Amino acid sequence: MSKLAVTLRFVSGAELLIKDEFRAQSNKKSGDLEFKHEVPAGTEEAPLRMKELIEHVRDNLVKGDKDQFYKDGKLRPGILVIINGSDWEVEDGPEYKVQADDVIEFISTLHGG
Amino acid sequence: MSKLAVTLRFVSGAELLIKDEFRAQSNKKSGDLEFKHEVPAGTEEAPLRMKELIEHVRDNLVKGDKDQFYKDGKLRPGILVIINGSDWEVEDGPEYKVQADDVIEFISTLHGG
Amino acid sequence: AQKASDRLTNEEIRRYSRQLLIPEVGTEGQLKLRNSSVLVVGTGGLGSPCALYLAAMGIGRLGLVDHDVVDQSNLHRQVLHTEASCGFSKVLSAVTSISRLSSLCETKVYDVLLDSTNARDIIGGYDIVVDATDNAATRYLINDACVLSGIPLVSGSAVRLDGQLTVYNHNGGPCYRCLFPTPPAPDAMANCSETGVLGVVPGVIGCLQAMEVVKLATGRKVNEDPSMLLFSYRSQPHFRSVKLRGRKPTCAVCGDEPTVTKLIDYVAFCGAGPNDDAPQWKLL
Amino acid sequence: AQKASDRLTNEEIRRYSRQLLIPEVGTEGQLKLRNSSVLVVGTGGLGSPCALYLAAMGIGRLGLVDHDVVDQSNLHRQVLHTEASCGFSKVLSAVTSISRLSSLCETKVYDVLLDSTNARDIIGGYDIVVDATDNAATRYLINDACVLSGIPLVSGSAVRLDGQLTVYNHNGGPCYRCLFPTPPAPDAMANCSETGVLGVVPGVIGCLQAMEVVKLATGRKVNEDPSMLLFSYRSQPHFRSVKLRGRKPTCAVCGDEPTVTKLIDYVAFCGAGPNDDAPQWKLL
Ligand SMILES: [Zn+2]
Ligand SMILES: [Zn+2]
Repeated sequence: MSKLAVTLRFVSGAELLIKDEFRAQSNKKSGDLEFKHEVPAGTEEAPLRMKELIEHVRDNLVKGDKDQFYKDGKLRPGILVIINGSDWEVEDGPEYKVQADDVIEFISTLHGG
Repeated sequence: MSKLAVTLRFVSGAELLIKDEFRAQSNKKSGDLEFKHEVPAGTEEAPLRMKELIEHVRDNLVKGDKDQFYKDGKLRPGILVIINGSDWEVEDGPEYKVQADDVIEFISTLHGG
Repeated sequence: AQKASDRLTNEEIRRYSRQLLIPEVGTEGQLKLRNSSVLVVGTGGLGSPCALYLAAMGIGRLGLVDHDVVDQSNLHRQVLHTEASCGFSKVLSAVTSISRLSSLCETKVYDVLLDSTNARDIIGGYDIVVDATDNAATRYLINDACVLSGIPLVSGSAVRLDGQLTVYNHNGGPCYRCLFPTPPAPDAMANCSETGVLGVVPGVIGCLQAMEVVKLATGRKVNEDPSMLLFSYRSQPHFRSVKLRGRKPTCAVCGDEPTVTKLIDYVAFCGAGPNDDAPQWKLL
Repeated sequence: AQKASDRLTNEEIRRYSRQLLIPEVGTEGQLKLRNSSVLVVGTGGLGSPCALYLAAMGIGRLGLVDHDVVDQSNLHRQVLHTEASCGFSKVLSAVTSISRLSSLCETKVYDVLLDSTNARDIIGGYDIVVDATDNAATRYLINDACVLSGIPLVSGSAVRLDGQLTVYNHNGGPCYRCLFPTPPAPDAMANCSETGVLGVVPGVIGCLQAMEVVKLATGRKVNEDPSMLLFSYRSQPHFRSVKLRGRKPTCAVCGDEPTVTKLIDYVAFCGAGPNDDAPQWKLL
């Protein structure tokens, strides 16, 4: 199956969910956990959607307890998904068709003050 | 002569040098004085360079005393030129060949505190 | 003496002269600030700079809510407080510092824990609410109270090296529940006592909360689309802004058919309250 | 009692516990802050929050330079000062407020106008200098003194609704003269007294100056490329970062063949000094 390269970014605490090996691939200049990553592209009839990308992240990138990231078909509460600078609900949410070179970001909400 | 469309942005006080008519063209969402502008593209042998773009800005966009912006072949001291997010000296400075869709920014330095 | 609501006093003109010079503020904007009332919930890391700058810039009426007392370990970020006030009420400490800076700002203190029984009464009297608290239960409480009372909410947060800033419930934008319909798991709710915070991080966010209040009070905010500002000491660039969804028609509190029509039990809803330290703080 | 340079006292551990919890700070970083000395030039709109947060976060030695007295029209942005200190020395007012917050920060005040005769002596004793001044002549003076003494410079500015932040003379990056080899025309040098400033704008920039100091003091800054942060109340997004040139080999002071090898007459160089209000403030 062909591959699709996207940029993934995990910030505000969401980076703590990701395996340490991806830290080594991270863009040093950004300071954030941010890296290019290849995902299976899907087919013309069944293109890769955000929900599948999230499952891919859960299965391949998340360390430890996978439920901490995604459970029962839902992303863990308190994580915002941002596609190319916009809340994924401005796009099509889980149904959004992932494009090559998309920047997809997982932001953990903060409660402290 | 063919035209080249660039985005011009004037900030931190540099916007005060520009004719009011361009305020109406400004991108409302940005809040800054920022607008698309067409400039003569130059030719293959003599492509448009930053120094000519600056002369174009002086001749067509600057209001009042043109010397306030550009005098004796030099930009007024205290104005930084930024090309696509980088100081123009990181690029080729006045010799930089302007490209379609470049974002070119004039920033006035601030002294107050 | 009662101040005329349409005229600045000579003292105000002298004091705010540097703001009156700015076309975007001017006399009209300064009057709007003075005729505005703002409630700051939390006088800690975020509330300290926010309340200080709001009072300095000329907000007319400032309410401060906090039930806590000043602790030595607060002082690296809660710059409104002092060594002398350690052990004493935070709101009293805060109002002492603010009154040193400005006697023109009318302050009111609420030395209570904001909860479902008192939130609407306290919030109801203000034009704008600032969420400068440190736990999820109180954030949902403040959000719902603001939605039910129709008051815009300037929400800031800061943990470790990161900060976030959003204005909720304003101009067709989302509320906190639109973004976060389900509360996070109790073990995921890190606050500053457990995970730490660099002092200046809430400083930056608290200042920006004060800026958002000025934008709201002067009417400027209506031109902006909903967004969340992300800040990190670690990131390059330090700031990024992401575009947010609008109000969600299906939101439980601000939606078209709300199921939350009065304040609920937020400690039960979140599984943890303002005074609970997460017993085992895990990943997030 | 003398503090051991490689160990935090119990009081420091209690007070800075929330910073010690952050891996990027920790005991090592906190010790670096405590063993650092920082000179803040100007205790106005920028210097107020910057000095306050530096003291709060645990910078060990803080110098404050200002020759001015507190005026009522300062208080909308210079939140370190108080109504009671109007008419009195700014540095004394500043140090009074700082000492209320932290007795652990060793402060030294210089109630003088920084000029070519005293700048190198004053600056020489510090690890990091913060430019929180309000005029071009003093900005060139501080820059040159820092270059000649090999000290990094955290430079902030704020006018009207806009702010700028850059770290100069550090890690192969430019100095102020690399960027601005020629001083602006005297009529172009707006300061806050003439053109105004919204109180919280220097608040934001001053906090960010304190953050840059922490990055420098803890060694983090070496990983970053030279940049200028632009902030505006008006812009969406409010912050943008632009990439700057490196050190210019032709720079008059930090270049390969410098022509400025000692401090010069900066008032003559700029055509205006720190006390001159631009007589006819025109466009910029
Ligand atoms: Zn909602
Ligand atoms: Zn230089």
